[in-house]
Amino acid sequence: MRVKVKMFAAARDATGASEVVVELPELARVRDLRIALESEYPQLAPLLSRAMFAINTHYADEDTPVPLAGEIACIPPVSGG
Amino acid sequence: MRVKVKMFAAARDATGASEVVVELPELARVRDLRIALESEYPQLAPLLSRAMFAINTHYADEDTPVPLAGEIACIPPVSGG
Amino acid sequence: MIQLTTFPIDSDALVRQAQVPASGAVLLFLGVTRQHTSGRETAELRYDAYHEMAEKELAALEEKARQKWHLNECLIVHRLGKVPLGEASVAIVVASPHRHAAFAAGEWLIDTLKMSVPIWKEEHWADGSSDWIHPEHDVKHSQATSTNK
Amino acid sequence: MIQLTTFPIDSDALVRQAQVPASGAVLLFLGVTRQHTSGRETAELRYDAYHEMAEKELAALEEKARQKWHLNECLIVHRLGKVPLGEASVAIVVASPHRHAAFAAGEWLIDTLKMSVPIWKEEHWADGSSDWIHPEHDVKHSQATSTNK
Repeated sequence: MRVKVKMFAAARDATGASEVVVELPELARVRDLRIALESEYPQLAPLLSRAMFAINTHYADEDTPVPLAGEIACIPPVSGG
Repeated sequence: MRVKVKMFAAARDATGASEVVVELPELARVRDLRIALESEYPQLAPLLSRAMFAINTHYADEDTPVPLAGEIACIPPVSGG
Repeated sequence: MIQLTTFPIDSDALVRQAQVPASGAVLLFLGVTRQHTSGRETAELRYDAYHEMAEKELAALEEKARQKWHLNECLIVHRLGKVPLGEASVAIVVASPHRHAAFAAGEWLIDTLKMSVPIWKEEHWADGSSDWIHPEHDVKHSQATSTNK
Repeated sequence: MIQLTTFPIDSDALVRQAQVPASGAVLLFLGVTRQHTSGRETAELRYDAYHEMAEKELAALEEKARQKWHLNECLIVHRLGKVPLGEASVAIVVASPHRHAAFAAGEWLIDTLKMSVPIWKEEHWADGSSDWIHPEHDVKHSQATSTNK
């Protein structure tokens, strides 16, 4: 399956896009998404190791299934305030 | 010696004056002032037991000598803020 | 800067004075006349002070807070006389490079002000009666602590 | 009330909104663009956000603070886009009957906001370079804490 992943801040700068598309096996989980992104965008690796993912605007953990349809986002360490 | 003592808040209401005069022995200390005030103004007793005294705008302790000239004040428990 | 005033406190102006590029954090605390206290209704508060001494004590608090937390700004204003419902009796503004100093200094300043500065509050209740408030705490200063238990 | 805005934050209006007779204590915290950080000079900050999620996270913070400290008011405004030197990137206003709740809630809100709300700061340095700031902390939420060490 192909999923879209929103990119923010340094992750957007590193990929050059506010949204990227990655190919994932069916039933993929967040950990698989992380690996697929790293292999597609090696320049993301340092940030990815510290980033979280959100699915439909909720923080996901590594075991959360990646939905076929839904909003997926890569969340680098936040720095608001 | 006769000294003037400034009165504030409930102490002023109890004595009916913003300044009272009390007769003290020479070399009197704050503890003596407290006793003299209590005997002169029995209605002050409940408040006096919880009041502090200031001499020349500094908090005094019980052993501080009462100066012949100088600004003496009775400070009931404060409630600013 | 410390100030005693009988006029309404302009907290906007105090914040503006403290909000400068050296300060990453600005904190304003307002003590406001509350309508209900333990089930009783307040009509207004009146504050009395031993004016000269209160100014000295406030200045000492400012000095101590500036030293302890390396503040960029420290402003304390206390209103005297009548303070209607919803209006501020006290405003404290502190500014510092980092936020934890601002929170710590602000809370210490209001806590210590309430313990040591010779200012008194008279509650005027909605039922027409009034009471001077004299809380059950010792006036806080080093000599008193050791000798006046 | 929570808000994301690209306009300057009107902190005076926020304080006015919170200063009501039910609240004895009103606290305003402003995070301000600081000119100097660890010896480097900042020209301006720019803030980016995952807008929909940041709004949800901020609303959750407001809800949690209101419940935990029984606040009368809780206002959180974060500015996005360019924030010049000396201007506020974030304003938090809390009002409560007593002051300790206001201090505790205010500090918890800004600490937690900085850990969990998907907003990012880009430092634009006076020398013309720029950096996204990605602090060395885990994003704070319960699942992450248990599974993403």
